[in-house]
Amino acid sequence: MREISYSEAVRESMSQMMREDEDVYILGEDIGVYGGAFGVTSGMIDEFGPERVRITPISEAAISGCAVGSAMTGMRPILEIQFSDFVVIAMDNIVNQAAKMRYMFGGKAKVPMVVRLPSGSGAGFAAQHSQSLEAWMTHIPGLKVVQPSNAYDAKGLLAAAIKDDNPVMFYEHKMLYNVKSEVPEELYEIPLGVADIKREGKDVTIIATGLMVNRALEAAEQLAAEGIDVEVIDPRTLVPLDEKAILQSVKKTGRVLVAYEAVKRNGFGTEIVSLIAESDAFDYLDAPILRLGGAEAPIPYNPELEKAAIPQVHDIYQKCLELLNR
Amino acid sequence: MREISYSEAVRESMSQMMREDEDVYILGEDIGVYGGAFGVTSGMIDEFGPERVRITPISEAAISGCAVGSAMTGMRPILEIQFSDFVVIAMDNIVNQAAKMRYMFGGKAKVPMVVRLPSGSGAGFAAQHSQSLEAWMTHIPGLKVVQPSNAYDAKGLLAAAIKDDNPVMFYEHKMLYNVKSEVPEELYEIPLGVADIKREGKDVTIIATGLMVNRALEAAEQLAAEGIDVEVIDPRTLVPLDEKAILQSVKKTGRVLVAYEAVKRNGFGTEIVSLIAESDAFDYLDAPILRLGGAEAPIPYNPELEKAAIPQVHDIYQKCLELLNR
Amino acid sequence: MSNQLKGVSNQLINELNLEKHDLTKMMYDMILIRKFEENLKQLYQQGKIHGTMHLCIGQEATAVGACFPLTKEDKITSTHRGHGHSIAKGTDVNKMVAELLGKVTGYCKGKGGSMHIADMEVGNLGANGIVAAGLPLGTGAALTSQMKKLGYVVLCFFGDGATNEGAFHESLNLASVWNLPIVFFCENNLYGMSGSIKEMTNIESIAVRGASYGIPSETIDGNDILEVIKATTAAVERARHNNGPTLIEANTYRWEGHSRSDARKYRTREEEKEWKKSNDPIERFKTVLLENGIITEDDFAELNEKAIKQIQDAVEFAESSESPSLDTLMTDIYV
Amino acid sequence: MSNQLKGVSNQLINELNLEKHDLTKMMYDMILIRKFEENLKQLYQQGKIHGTMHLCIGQEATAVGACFPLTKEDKITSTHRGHGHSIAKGTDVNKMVAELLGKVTGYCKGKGGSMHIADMEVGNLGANGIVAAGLPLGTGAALTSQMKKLGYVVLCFFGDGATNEGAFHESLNLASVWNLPIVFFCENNLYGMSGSIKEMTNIESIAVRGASYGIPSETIDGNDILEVIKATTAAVERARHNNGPTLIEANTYRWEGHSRSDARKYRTREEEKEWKKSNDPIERFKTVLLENGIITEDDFAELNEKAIKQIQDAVEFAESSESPSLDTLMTDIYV
Ligand SMILES: Cc1ncc(C[n+]2csc(CCOP(=O)(O)OP(=O)(O)O)c2C)c(N)n1
Ligand SMILES: Cc1ncc(C[n+]2csc(CCOP(=O)(O)OP(=O)(O)O)c2C)c(N)n1
Ligand SMILES: [Mg+2]
Ligand SMILES: [Mg+2]
Repeated sequence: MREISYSEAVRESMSQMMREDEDVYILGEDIGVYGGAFGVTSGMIDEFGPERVRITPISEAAISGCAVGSAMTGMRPILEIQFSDFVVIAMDNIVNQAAKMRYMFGGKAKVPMVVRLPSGSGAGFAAQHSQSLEAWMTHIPGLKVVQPSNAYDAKGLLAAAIKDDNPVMFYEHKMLYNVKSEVPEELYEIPLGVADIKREGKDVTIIATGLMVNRALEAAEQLAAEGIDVEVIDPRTLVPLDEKAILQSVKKTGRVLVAYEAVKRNGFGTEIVSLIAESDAFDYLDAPILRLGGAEAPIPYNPELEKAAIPQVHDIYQKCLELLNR
Repeated sequence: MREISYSEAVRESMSQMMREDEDVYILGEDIGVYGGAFGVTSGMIDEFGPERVRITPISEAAISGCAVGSAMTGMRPILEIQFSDFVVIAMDNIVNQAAKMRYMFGGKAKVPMVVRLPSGSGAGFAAQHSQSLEAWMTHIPGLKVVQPSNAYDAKGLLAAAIKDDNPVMFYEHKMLYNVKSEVPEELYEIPLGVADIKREGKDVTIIATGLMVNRALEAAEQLAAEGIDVEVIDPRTLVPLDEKAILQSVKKTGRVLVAYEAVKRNGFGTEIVSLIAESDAFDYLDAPILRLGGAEAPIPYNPELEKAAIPQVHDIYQKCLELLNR
Repeated sequence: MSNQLKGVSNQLINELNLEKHDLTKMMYDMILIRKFEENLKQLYQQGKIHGTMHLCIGQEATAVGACFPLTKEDKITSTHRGHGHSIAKGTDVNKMVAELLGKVTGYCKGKGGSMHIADMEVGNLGANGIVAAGLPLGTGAALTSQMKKLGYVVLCFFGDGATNEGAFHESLNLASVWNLPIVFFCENNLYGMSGSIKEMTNIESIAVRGASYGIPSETIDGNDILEVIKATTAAVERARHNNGPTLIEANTYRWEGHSRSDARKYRTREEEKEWKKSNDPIERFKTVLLENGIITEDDFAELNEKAIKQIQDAVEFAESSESPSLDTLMTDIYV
Repeated sequence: MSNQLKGVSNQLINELNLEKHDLTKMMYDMILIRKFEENLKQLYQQGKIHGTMHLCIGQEATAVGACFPLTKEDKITSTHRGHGHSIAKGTDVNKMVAELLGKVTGYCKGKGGSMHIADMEVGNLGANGIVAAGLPLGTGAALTSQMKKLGYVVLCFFGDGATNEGAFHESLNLASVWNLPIVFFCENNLYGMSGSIKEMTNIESIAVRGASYGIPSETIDGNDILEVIKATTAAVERARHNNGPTLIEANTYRWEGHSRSDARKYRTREEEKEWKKSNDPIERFKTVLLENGIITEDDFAELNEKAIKQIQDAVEFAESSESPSLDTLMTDIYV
């Protein structure tokens, strides 16, 4: 099958959906001829025109609210927040409006919108352009939260997100944009709420999200060389979360590492740990539930420091050994 | 000792600190003759004047940034966000500026400010005025997060927060404002990062935050009647967190319930659970680590529904029995 | 009422060429809003309404006047002080009272309360608990109208205090740049919660802010419903004909405190008395209608009776309705 | 350069009554900024600088001119495009280059990079990666000056794009209401990242927005350093004498792309050429200085050499500096 990059997969998904459904449009800063900060929307304005690929002023509060207002009246906006860090300025519309509107109105509204959020560190953009704040969103009932770790998932999950009638926070990782993998040409959907077992194994379960899925897979290869059989689970969507897949794997291996890039303290991994710790899988545990998360520090600029701030393949490898008392 | 309410304790702490240190001032909406939405600043403008009790326009982005800017240049602002839900509009200044400035500038700035955040449900204010979003703040390195559960703690912790040279998010609970307890008249500090064992016990540990501390204590009384000896730990500050106190208690009892009002999914309790699950206390556990948190729903208006949305004394009582297989 | 104030209205009633039927309906709606609010106040005092609520007594002319030029397809976004807007846009008072009493027959099944009443069917996109939040939402609703060529216009209500929020600024700019069919309608009642707009800005009128966005704007007497109708009709026409947004600042006054716990220390009782005595929008409209022979004192009394009855019925409907069952806690979160 | 442009400058140089020493220093600073940026471009191409950076070539007159009336005690807040502001405010180029190379000798010990250079000692409160974030921070810094009677003034730099953020609106209003000693200095270089300000607003000039806050404002030629000095001096004086904030819109142009990855499809090469050819702020200032006999061509060449040398030294200093040790990852988070 042909290979395309994560960023091409996102673009293709949007474009195919826009061809299918004329209510879908995209809005954001510099998404026209500039193609967006990461080139994800490159060329889309040529096909769809400035009406459906709407370049906005630098006004995150208005454009996010505009997305919500248009969604509740019949459109299906895709909002690109240039760097996910800037979502701080759009939080009222996401948290107090989009997420709660249906509930507050007793079920009489729906807000079908997707917010695309390029996130994560690794590009030298420093503290205000490198955060991974998806955990915030998972804490807000009414939002769905998606975090694809490869091009194939990105395309299928985005299609499902656009078709979903709820506000969906779609976390894209900057360092994955150029990573290629096999992606079918036709449009397909990956349902929200279904985890993917990226690698089967019986000794240790790693539940990893976003960029960490790829690192976990690398670590698993290295561990395989040592005769350790690692299972890697990628939840793909944090809300809804495929609890069953996670708990099943834990029961099978009895040893769990949860790996995420976001700041360790109160990152989404803590929810996964808590789920396991309160479940009947608890009795199957042969070791503490270990976590790897980002340092409790802002993301630094210097490349070596930046690398040290988030889990690397070797850290995952080490933690797995620790789980096996080796 | 005299008894005063939580809200009086907060006011007294601010006033005493303002008498001591002329760099301390307070800013916020309607905090003048109106006394703030919850009356916490009542009368303060009479003593300190409009220069130090600064009524602001309804401009959460500007006033939060103004607080940060004045803090980095030598003042010690206390910012009252009228309802903690409105902090969404101030997030850039808190998360991208206040929290990160010292780090981004390589240690060359400090931001001594306190953000006071009336939070929580129970007053019939519905979805946009009842949230408990302290978990967001704990996820941001550079912020400290405090959550007092009674008047005595509120006064001492606030004094420490005002003296602290870092940005401190100070979560006050609306339903505690009128609750009275013994509070010394003189100014005192409770250091940030020291948990309080609100009740000693040997059978079960409840780690509870904010309003839930009081409910846990009530449940503990009921359980005592059944011969179950509950220890109730109030972390008081979520960041820094007194991990030692928590783990010690867990090792002692082997059974843990974590209770918080915020939405269960990814609330701060998940961090506490994860800490325990990855620590050496894991081996002392005789049961899964149970959690009680708010429903994964926006806070509803109807009083019965609202009550059902967050843990009640009886829920805590039940969960403790469950921990003991009873 | 001063002769000057009367003069304007008498002139306008001819100029606007309104039907007796419309004028009477508007008179009725204003009375209905007043009675609705007075009743809520009672229910609150009786402990039947909990939480908070924001009454709009004294501001009936802006609500009814601004909604008059709107068709059912046109939409409004409202505020925390939204009961009047809702009623004026055709939202059913039975379901409103039921919502305020937290009943399952309420607009939000008891989940929303005063600050979240919405009625999509009549184009009421909802009250809002967040100051200025209706402006970006309204902008988006106007975008839908433009993109789908639906022809409807959106009117956003907001207060003077809201104009100091960033959302106000960003929304007006965006709506202007995209030439959206929207009317920004500011009810300047002189105060936010307690902050006097004179102290919270350094400008003579909020209308001057339109120029920052290339949006035409004007300041009007918001207690003269005819002036409100005139300005809003023109603005709605502009929007309807793709001539973009308008900003209207309507001066008015809220008679009650900000919410139920307000001791009103930030303003004088004299000021309140003055507004009530000489600038009651209902009295002013009534006088004009009487002087122009549109209604009689008897008609007016009848409208009053009818409104009282309608509210009584609404209260009865609400009180006899069921509370939501506890399992609705977890419904309506996701589609 | 057109005769018209020259005319203004020649008139101003007499009116402003500046010392030769100051004029030469400003000429030097402008050259230094240009050389600094040109060198960064090279270092970036050589892969020695990673991440992103935003060059201000073509905007040297606004940075240097606006900082001229400021004392060391006065403060600035800057932006993502902040190198020029920093240099003009007296920030050391050695430590700046070191920071850009991520070295421990950099202003931020290598933790901040281009977007976070700050130097409290010379009143540089920092660049900022968030558009418009400097405005509320500057407002707070001005409040400190007022409350503690420190007498300093704050000058906030920001771009045209930033004026569509809510933070712009809220800050100008707050600063006006509190009569703070602050100058809001907008570098209108016609574009945000790619968005043309003509398309992102519906107004002739950003200066019209001052009226929304009761703040005096003017639009100036930002590539004529003398005009910048004149306007800023007046604004700083107003602020210094408790007459409140001013909004200055200075028209200018960035020669380079927004950041290093910009193909500049949103504007024409002709437009760029035109600005470079006939509106280079350095050339314009040089011409005025030559015509008025302040410096000679030789002097200018010497300033150029000196600037090149200073930057070379800075690069050497930076390249020979250490990287931060890994344990600094966890320092400087809390006091
Ligand atoms: C973002 C936000 N800030 C503050 C509040 C609290 N609050 C509710 S209404 C109000 C005053 C609003 O004033 P105005 O816009 O003039 O409307 P009015 O109440 O006068 O109708 C305030 C401060 C809020 N609900 N939302
Ligand atoms: C809140 C926020 N939104 C968007 C961005 C991305 N961004 C960085 S610079 C920029 C353009 C800023 O334009 P302007 O204010 O005119 O400054 P200029 O780059 O022209 O100097 C944008 C959109 C950001 N950094 N912060
Ligand atoms: Mg008002
Ligand atoms: Mg610009």
